[in-house]
Parts: sequence; C-alpha cells; structure tokens
Amino acid sequence: MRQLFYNQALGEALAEEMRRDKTVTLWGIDIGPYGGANGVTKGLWEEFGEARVIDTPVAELGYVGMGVGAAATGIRPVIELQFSDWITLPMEMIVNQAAKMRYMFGGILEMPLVIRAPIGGYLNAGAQHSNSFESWFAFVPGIKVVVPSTPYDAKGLLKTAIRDNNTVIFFEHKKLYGIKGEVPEEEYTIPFGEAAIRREGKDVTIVTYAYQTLRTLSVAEKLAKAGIDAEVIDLRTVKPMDETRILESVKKTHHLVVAQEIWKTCSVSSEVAALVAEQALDYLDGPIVRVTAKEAPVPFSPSLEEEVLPKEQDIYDAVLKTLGR
Amino acid sequence: MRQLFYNQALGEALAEEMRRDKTVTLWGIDIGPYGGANGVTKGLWEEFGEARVIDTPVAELGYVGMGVGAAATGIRPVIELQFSDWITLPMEMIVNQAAKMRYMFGGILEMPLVIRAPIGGYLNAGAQHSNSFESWFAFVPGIKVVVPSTPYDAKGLLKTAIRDNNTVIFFEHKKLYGIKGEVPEEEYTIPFGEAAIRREGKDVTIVTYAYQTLRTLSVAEKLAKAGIDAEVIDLRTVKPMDETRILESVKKTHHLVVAQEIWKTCSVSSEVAALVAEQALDYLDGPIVRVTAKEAPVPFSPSLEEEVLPKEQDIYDAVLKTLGR
Amino acid sequence: MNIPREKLLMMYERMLKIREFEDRVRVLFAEGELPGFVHLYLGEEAVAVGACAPLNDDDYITSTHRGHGHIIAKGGELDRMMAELYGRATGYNKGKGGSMHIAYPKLGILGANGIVSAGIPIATGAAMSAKVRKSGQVAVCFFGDGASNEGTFHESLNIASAYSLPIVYVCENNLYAVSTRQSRVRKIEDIADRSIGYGMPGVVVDGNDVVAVFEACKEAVDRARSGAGPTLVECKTYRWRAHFEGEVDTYRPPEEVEAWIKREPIAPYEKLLVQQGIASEAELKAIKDAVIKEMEEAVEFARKSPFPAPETALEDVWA
Amino acid sequence: MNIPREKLLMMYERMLKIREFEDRVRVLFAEGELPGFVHLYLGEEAVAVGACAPLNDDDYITSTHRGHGHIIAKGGELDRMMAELYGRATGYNKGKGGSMHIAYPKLGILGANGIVSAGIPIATGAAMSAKVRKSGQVAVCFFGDGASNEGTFHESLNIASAYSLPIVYVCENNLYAVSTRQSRVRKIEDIADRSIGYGMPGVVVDGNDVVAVFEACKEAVDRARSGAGPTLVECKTYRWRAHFEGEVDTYRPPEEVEAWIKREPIAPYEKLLVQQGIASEAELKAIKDAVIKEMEEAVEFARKSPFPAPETALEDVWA
Ligand SMILES: Cc1ncc(C[n+]2csc(CCOP(=O)(O)OP(=O)(O)O)c2C)c(N)n1
Ligand SMILES: Cc1ncc(C[n+]2csc(CCOP(=O)(O)OP(=O)(O)O)c2C)c(N)n1
Ligand SMILES: [Mg+2]
Ligand SMILES: [Mg+2]
Repeated sequence: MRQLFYNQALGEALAEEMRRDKTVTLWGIDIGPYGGANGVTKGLWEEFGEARVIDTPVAELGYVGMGVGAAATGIRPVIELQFSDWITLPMEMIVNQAAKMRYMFGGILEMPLVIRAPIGGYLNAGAQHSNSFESWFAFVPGIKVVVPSTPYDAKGLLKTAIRDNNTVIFFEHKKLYGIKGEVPEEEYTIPFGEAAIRREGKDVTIVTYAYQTLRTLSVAEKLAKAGIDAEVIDLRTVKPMDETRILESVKKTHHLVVAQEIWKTCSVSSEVAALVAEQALDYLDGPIVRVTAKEAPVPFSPSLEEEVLPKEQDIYDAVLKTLGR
Repeated sequence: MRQLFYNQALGEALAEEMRRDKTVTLWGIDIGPYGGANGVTKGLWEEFGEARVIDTPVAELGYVGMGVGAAATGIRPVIELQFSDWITLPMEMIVNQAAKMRYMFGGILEMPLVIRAPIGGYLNAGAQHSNSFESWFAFVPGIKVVVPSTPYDAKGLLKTAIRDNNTVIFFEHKKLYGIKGEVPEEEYTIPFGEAAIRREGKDVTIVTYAYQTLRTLSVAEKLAKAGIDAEVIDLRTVKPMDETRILESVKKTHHLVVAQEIWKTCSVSSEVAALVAEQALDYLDGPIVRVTAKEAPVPFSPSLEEEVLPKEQDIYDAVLKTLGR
Repeated sequence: MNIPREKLLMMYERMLKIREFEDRVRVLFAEGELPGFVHLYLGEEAVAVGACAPLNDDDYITSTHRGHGHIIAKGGELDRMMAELYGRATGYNKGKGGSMHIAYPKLGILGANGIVSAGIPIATGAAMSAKVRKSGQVAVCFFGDGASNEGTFHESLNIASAYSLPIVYVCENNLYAVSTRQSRVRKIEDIADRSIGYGMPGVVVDGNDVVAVFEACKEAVDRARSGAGPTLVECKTYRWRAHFEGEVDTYRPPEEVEAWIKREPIAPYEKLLVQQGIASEAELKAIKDAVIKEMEEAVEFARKSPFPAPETALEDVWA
Repeated sequence: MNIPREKLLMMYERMLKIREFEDRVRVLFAEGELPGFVHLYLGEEAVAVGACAPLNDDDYITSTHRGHGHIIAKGGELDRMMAELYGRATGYNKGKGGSMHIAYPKLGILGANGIVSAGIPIATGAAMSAKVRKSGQVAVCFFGDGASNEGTFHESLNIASAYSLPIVYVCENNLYAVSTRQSRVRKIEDIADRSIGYGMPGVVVDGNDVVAVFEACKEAVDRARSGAGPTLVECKTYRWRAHFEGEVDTYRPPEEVEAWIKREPIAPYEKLLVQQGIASEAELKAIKDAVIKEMEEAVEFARKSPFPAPETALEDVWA
C-alpha cells in the first residue's frame, strides 16, 4: 500500500475535507504560503486560497475565540497551534466557551471546532516546547481529545474530527510527523472511542497512546524475547476512552501497565488506572503500574531530558513489576 | 474558642502575614475599598494602603503575569481571582511561567506566588461560575494546590501558602465563605501535604476535600446509624497529596470511596484511585468507587444542577457499593 | 433624523421593554423568585436599542453578563427570556443557561456571557464566518469599559481590522467595572482612542441618546457590510443599579447616580417623537400599555412553566 | 551626542559580542554541535545594546525566544551562555534552560522566553515589584512586532500606565513574525501608535542606529525612574537569518534581506566613533580582538564542561 508521512496524511485529510465541504476553513500562524510549522498545510493555500487558509497574527486567544464564533455560525474551523504548549493562552475559549455553549444554550447550536496542536518531547526543545496537556481536556465535558500514533490513524481521525459537531482537540506528537506508514488511497474515517489493539498478548495489558505506542511496541518485542506476551492498546482517542477494550483486555491478562509520556498526577494514566480499579479490580493479579514522566518540567539538556521523560526500560520494568518478577 | 467565618479567617491570615512581612502585597479586582467580591480583603486597604492592596483592571493574564514578575523579584504577591472559573485566562502565566521558572533557570530564583480563587457550585450560578479546576494544577510540577474546608484550615494553610516559595493555587469553596468555625487567637500555620482525618472509622475510607468534606461528614453520620463506620479523610492539599494517610487508612478499612464535587475524568479522584491501585491493591476488599459530578457543564436551573453535582445520597450509595451491600 | 417611522417606534418599544423587564426582574429577584444572580441594564437601554436597530434579524450580536437589554433589543421575546431566568424548561435555553447565558441563534443572538470580554472574539468569529460564507451578515459586539482592558479586546480588534471583517464593536462605557472606577485603572478618557492602534475608526457617542447611538452604529454597520471593515463605537452611559442585584453599592457617589438617572434615555426620546410628529402621546401610551401587558404575561408564562426534568440534565453536552 | 566615552565603547563591545556570539552559534548549530533549536539576533544588535546601555546592573530586563542579544547586552558572560546552549552543567541555568530560557537575576535578566509575549507581563511585574519595594529599579521589556498582537501586550501596557510603573517597552519591529509579514496581519504601520490607547508616550526609532536607540531609551528610562511612568519605544530593524536556524526562508524577498544587511548597525557606528575622535581604529581593533578571544574561550569552556548529572534532573522543581 501507499506510504505517507504522518504530516502528509494530516494534510491529505484537510484537503479532502475542504474539497468535500466548503465550510471547512483553516486558520493559524504561518499555515498559508509557508505551509505550517510542521508542513501539514503545505499546498492548501495554493489550492483553496487565502479566504479558506488564513494566516493569523500571533494572538491565540483571539483566533481560537474567532473559531468558536465561526463554528457556532456555520463554519467548520480547523485551527492550528504551532505548539500545544501555548494552548494555555486560549484555554478560556476552549473550556468555558466552545465546550459549554451547546449545553448552556440548551442544544440550539453546534460547535464543529477542531484545534490541532503538536505535543511532546524527546527533542531537546526545553520546558516550554515539550508539553502534553491532553489530560486537561479529557477532564472537561464537551471536548473530545484525539492522540493518533500512525499516519493511517492521523488521517482517518482528523477526517472524523472535522465532521464531528463537537469541540475536538487533536494532538499530534512532534516525533511522529516524520514517520511513514500505510495510508490507502480510498476514503476512510476512523470512529472516535475505539482503541486499537496494536499487539495481542495474554500476560499483561499495556495501555498507551501517541508516541509512546511506538516505544511500547518495541518494548513488547523485547518482552516477547523474555517470554512475556504483552497486549498493547493504543487509545487513539483519550476522550471518549474505549473503556470496553481496556476492561476486556485486563480481564484477559490480569495485569495492567499504563505508559504515557507526560506527568502522572491527575492524568490519563490516573484515569485508566481508576477505571480498572473501579470496574475490574477482582481480575487484577498484580498492582497497576504507571509509567510517566518524572515530576519536573521537561529540561533542555539531553542528559536531563532523558532522565525526566520515560525510557523504554521504564516500561519494561513496569511490566516485570506488575508480574511480580 | 473564638469562632470566625471562613472568609474572615482568610482575611486574618492575609493581615497577619502582611504585618509580618512587608513584601506581602495583594492585587486583584475590587479587593481595595470594596473588600473583595467575597469580603476576604475587607479592611486591608484601610490598614495597608493602596501601595500594598492594589485594585487591578479586568485583565487576568496581565495581573497574574505581573505577579510572576513580582514574585521573581522580591515581592510576595497574593492575587485574588473573583471566581476560579476564569483561571483559564492566566493559565499561561501560571503553568508555563510561574511553575517552571525556578526549574528552567536552574534554581536561581524563587516563585513565592499565591493565587486565591473561589471554586464550586450548588449556587445556581451557571456553567461559567461553578467550576473547579484543581485537577489541572495538580498535574503540573512546581505548583501546590490547596483546598481548605474549615475556617481553621483556611487561615493556617493560607499563612503557609504565603510563606512558601513555590507557586500556590489556593482554592476557596464559595459555599464555605459563610460557615463559622473555631480559630484560635494565637498564631499557627498548617503544613502542606497533611490530610486531616475528620472522622475515624474502620469499615470504609472516604477521601474528599473542600465543600464535599462537610457533606461527607453528614453522610458518615447517616452511615453510622446504619452500622457502617466510615473514616473521612479531608485532603486539605491535593498537591502535595498525603499518600501516607490515604494508604494507611485503606489498609485498615479495605474499602475506598473518593468524593469530589466536579468531573471525574483525569481528576483528583482518578489520582487517589490510581494511587491506591498501585500501592495498596492487595488490601482492597471491594471496588474503588468514585463520587463526582456527572459529565456535563454545571447547569443553571436548580432542578438540573441538583442532578449534575453529587448528592449526599451518591456518597452513601457509593459506600454501600464498595461494601457490597 | 432620516429614520423611518417604524424603526423609530420600534426603538421606543424596545427601550420600554428593556426598562419594564429589568424593573420587574429587580422586584422578582428581591422577592426571592429568581435563582442565581442578575445584572441589570437599567439606564443603558439606548445603547442596546440604538446599536441593534440597524441590524437585520440574521445579523449577529454577542452580549455580556449584563445581557437582557441586548437580547430584547435584538428581538428576544420577554416570555422565553423570563422563563430562562426562572430556570424553566420553556426558557430560550431550557433553563440550562440562566440570566448570563441566554442565546438564540435564530435571531443571531450568540449568547450573553459570564466571562467578561469573552464575547469579543466570538463576535469576531461570527463576522469571519459571515465573510467566509459571503452571507452579507454583520456582527455587533457589546462589551463594557472593564472588558476593554482584557487581552481579547486587543487581539480581536486587531484581527478584525487586518481582515476587514464585518463587525461593529460597541463599548458600553458606564464608568465602572464592579466597584472600580475606570479612571483608576486606565489613563485614557475615551476608549474609542484605542481604535487608532488597530487602524480602524473610533467614535464616541452619548449612550443615553438612542438616535445618536443609532446613527453612529448605522454608519458603522453600513461600513462593515460594505466590506470596509470594523468600527469601534464607544457609548457613554451609566448603570442605575448596583453591579448585580443584592450588591451594596458603596462605591459610587449618590449624586453621580442621581445625575445620571435624571439623564435617562426614554423620556427625552418620547418627547422627541411627539415634538417631531412621529407619534402622538396616545399612540405612545398604547405601545407602553402593550409592553406592560406583555410583561405581565411573560411573568405568568415563566411562573407556570415546569422546571426541566432531571433526566434532561445530561442532554445537549454532545452533538 | 552627550554620551560618556566609556558607555560608547561598551556599546561597541557589546554589539560586537552579540555579532560574534550569534555568528558562532550559527556555525556550531549547522555543525550539529548544539541540541534543540536557536533563533539568532544577527542584524538587531543595536536594539538590545542601545536599550540596555542606560540601565544599571540591578535594573531588570525580560527577553524573548530571540534572546542571546538581550542577555549579552545586559552583561551576560559568553562562556556561561554558550555552556547553556550546549546543555552543560556550567551554563547559566545548569543546562536546564537552553537557548530560549537563559536567565540571570543577578544582572536583572529575568529570562528569555519560549512563549511569545510572555515576558511582557513579567517585566511589568518586576516594575511593580520595584515600585512596591521603592528600590528605584527600572525594567526594560523586549518583544517583537508579532508579540505586540498578543493580549498580554494590551493588558500589561494598560496596567503599567495606570500605576505609572517604572518600565520601558521596547518593541523590536523586524517586520516579520516567522513567515508572516506584519502588514498582512496588522493595519497600522507604527506599533508605537498603540501607546495612545494607554495614555503613554510612544516613540519610533531606527533600530539599526545604536545611538538613536540609546537616546530614546535613555529618555524613557529616566522618565520611568522618575516615577512618570512607562514609554513604548518601537525600534525598526530586521533579522538577517531565517526565523530559526535550519528554517528555509522562502518568504522574504532576497533584495529586502540584502538591503537590510547593507544597513547593518556596527560598521557605521565604528565609523562614527573614529570620526568623532572617541576611539582610534587601533583601539577598536583591540576591543574586537578581545571579543574574538573571549568567544573562542567561551566555546572551549562550553565544550569542556560536563553534562548535568542525571540525578540533578529532579532538583530545582520545588523550593
Ligand atoms: C474574565 C472575568 N473577569 C472578571 C469577572 C467578574 N466580573 C463580572 S462583571 C465585571 C465587571 C465588568 O465591567 P464592564 O465590562 O465595564 O461591564 P459592566 O458590568 O460595567 O456592564 C467583572 C469584573 C468576570 N465575570 N470575568
Ligand atoms: C504564544 C506563542 N505563539 C506562537 C509561538 C511560535 N513563535 C515563536 S517565535 C514567533 C514569532 C514571533 O515574532 P516576533 O514577536 O515579531 O519576534 P521575532 O521572531 O520577529 O523576533 C512565533 C509565532 C510561540 N513561541 N509562542
Ligand atoms: Mg462598566
Ligand atoms: Mg518580528
């Protein structure tokens, strides 16, 4: 099958949806002729013109807020943030406005708003360019949170996001833009809330997402060599979360590890652990073990970043720990 | 002992610390002659003058950011937000700046910044005046999160917060401002990270905080009548979290309920559940049960708000559920 | 005064409706009939009405915490509004919104807002949407003097100007944000001067003169609709009541309040209509009587309406 | 030109230091010696140096993602800066910060910043702190043309003006924010005009003329220190390099880049110093040689320095 880079797959999703639906409109910083900081919007300005591919000033609260108003009035804005780190700036517009407007107003308007934002570390980019805030948005009713790990998923989930009438925060891991994967020529979408079982296994369930999926799969191979058969679940969307697949897997393997890149407290890893502790406690034959970043901002120096962000070895050790080995 | 209202206790903490340390400076909207939206700063402008009790324009990002710069340069700002709902606006300054500056800069400056903000619902105040975002801040390294439930704690914890050289987000539940409680005349502070066991019990541990503490205690009385002896743990600070007391209690009671006012996903309740699932799984004799708001913005109409926010009965039922009754 | 008679009478009627509605809310709130809290628009009627009068039904507005006036000015029905304030299922927003969150997109009303200044980028987005869809719609964005100190104001006005969006920013300068007199937190007298920083026209008008507001806004709306871009219109006005009902207003000199109440917008407009032969006193009285009757019915409607059923609490979160 | 000789030579030396440092960083980065990414200040040397020259050691600055120049201008040592860029334990920030997060409070340097416009309220806070402590310190806040479209700019300048804070806002208008020519996202030519909206003076200067920058900033700093409040100083300048090293700059006309490189700030200043008899060519050469030597040593220092020990990774999070 045809191979595409992750960023190309995203660009293709945008182009297809823009052709399909004239109300799909993009804005963000440098997404026009420049093609976006990560090349996702390359060629779109040329094809769709500056009325639908709009370069904005550096004003995140303003242009995300503009997205809220536009989404409420018949446009499907897909907004790019250059890095998700400064999603801190438009939080108000996302959390108190976009997420709540349909509900507060008794269901009389829709909010087909997509915000795309790169997450993640392992790039020596320092404390303000390595964040991942998916947990914050998962917390808020009215927001869906997407975290694709493959070019195939990136495309299919972005198309779903654009067609969704809810606020969707679409997080793209920077380490993934440059990876290649199979993407069919034919049109497809991927439903939200369906995790992918990336590897079937019977000894332990490892729930993960985004870039950690790749790392976890590599660990699973190593585990296999040590005779441990790990099941790897890639959440794909952390909200909605595929509770069914997680619970089924844990009921089969009786052991749970959650591997996530960023900090532990009140995070996706907490939620997965809590879910299982609530609904499948009796099936567990070992403690739940979480692999996360250590409790520090992501440092710049390679020797320190390596220490703060989770290592593959951490995942490996976590599996041994829950298995009591 | 002397009785004070919760808001008076807070005001007294501010006054005492301002007298003790000339660098303690307050700013926020309407905190001067007006005395603050909840009366906490009443009398302080008169005592300390407008150089230390500063009315700001409606510009949350700006005046919280001003707090970051001031805290880094020898001032101890204590900033009031009128409602925590719009802490969405200064998120950038709290999360990427205040929380990280000491670390990013290799420890060469301090960040003695306190942000006070009212949380909570049960007031028919609608979706944008009933939020509680403590989980977001607990997620971020470098931030401490305080959630006092009594006038005594409010005073003692606020004094600790002001003396702390870290960023502290101090959440005051609106339903508590008007409650009275014992507050000694003598000076005292309360260390962070020490939960209060509000009621000892042997059958079930209920971990809670802020306004839900009062409701949980009332439930515990009802449970006692049904022959169930509940231990009620009030976290007081959700970051740092008193893991020791939680684990010890669960090891004693073998059952855990977590009761919190707001939404479930990636929240404090998730973290408490995950903690126990990681470190005391073997001690549990029933599923962990979480009591939280339902998955919706907080609605205005009384008949709906009652439905979305947790009821005392929900806590009662949760206890029965974990006990298998 | 080159304004059609119908429009002039409509403006009269809507100012009256606001006045009656707000005065009734004041009483009902004091009597404990309304949950939550309310911010009244009494005294500022001419701003909302003058600014909405040039608009079509499908033009947009965004409103504020002090939103009742804007919604009535844009054509909102008193009964469904009152039902919303009562938290009833028949309210514009099924009781989920309340006073600070009334919206009715069918009339272009994109919502009152509990967050100061949050309507500014939202209105800007509606204007962008109108531009992208080439619909010819215009947005009017209401906000206060306090809100003009928020970053949203700056970002939005710059964006609207850069893209020549069809929008009019109407600043209601009532001198105070809660207790804070604006001169204490801003060095400039006229917020309209900020328009210079965005390269858009800025206008100051007497916000208690509905004709003046109308004329300034009409020009700005026409300009917006023609594709020439946004305008900032500052209306000098005053709120009669405390910031919210139940607040004790210790921060404004009583003389100041009284002076502004004397300058109220409706009576002089009434006089003008009669003097100019637009309507007789009897005709105006008929309008007033009808408004009062509508108001009575609105309260009755709200009182008789059911509370939303608890099982609807989780509806409308997701599409 | 009423500026002490020492100051004039110091300005010369610091501009050279910036030029040498940035040029070396350019090479080292291309050679793969530096982790992360870097934004160079080449071409804008006169802004940082002219604006910092009126300051005392304990006065404050906040900087940006393009921060090396500001830090050198405020007195930062090349070796500890270079070590930080190398991610070494001997860097100003123990390698935890990197290029975008160099801070050194002993010299009043409150940090470069990875978030555009985030330094603006922080500098404002430092000025508030100086005012509360009555320390007599002044803050200088550097930010770009792009940053001036952020809400922080608006909120901060209004606050600073309202309280007459001792601060100078220095906008480096290099015409672009990444690929976006500012005229595409802002209708006004001079960002200094925005000062009108805050009731503070606004000044436009040639950012490639270090004396002009110095004089404008000196006046603004004196004004700030005297308690008369803030000033907005806009410096027209240009960056020579792409937005960050490694970026392919397809968005700026090469003629434009060349024209600005021709207008570079150091050579004319050199000429001025000689012509006015401030220093001989030999004296200037001696300064230059010393800078080059210092630069060499800085690179050596950085290369030889150890990486931070992994066990220090969790230090400095909490007080
Ligand atoms: C972001 C935000 N900050 C603060 C508040 C609290 N608040 C509600 S109304 C108000 C004053 C707003 O003043 P102005 O914009 O002048 O409107 P007015 O009340 O005078 O009509 C404030 C500070 C809020 N709701 N939202
Ligand atoms: C809040 C925020 N938005 C966007 C970015 C990405 N970004 C980094 S530098 C930059 C351009 C800034 O332009 P300007 O302020 O003019 O500074 P210059 O790079 O021209 O010196 C952008 C958009 C960022 N770092 N922070
Ligand atoms: Mg006002
Ligand atoms: Mg620039």
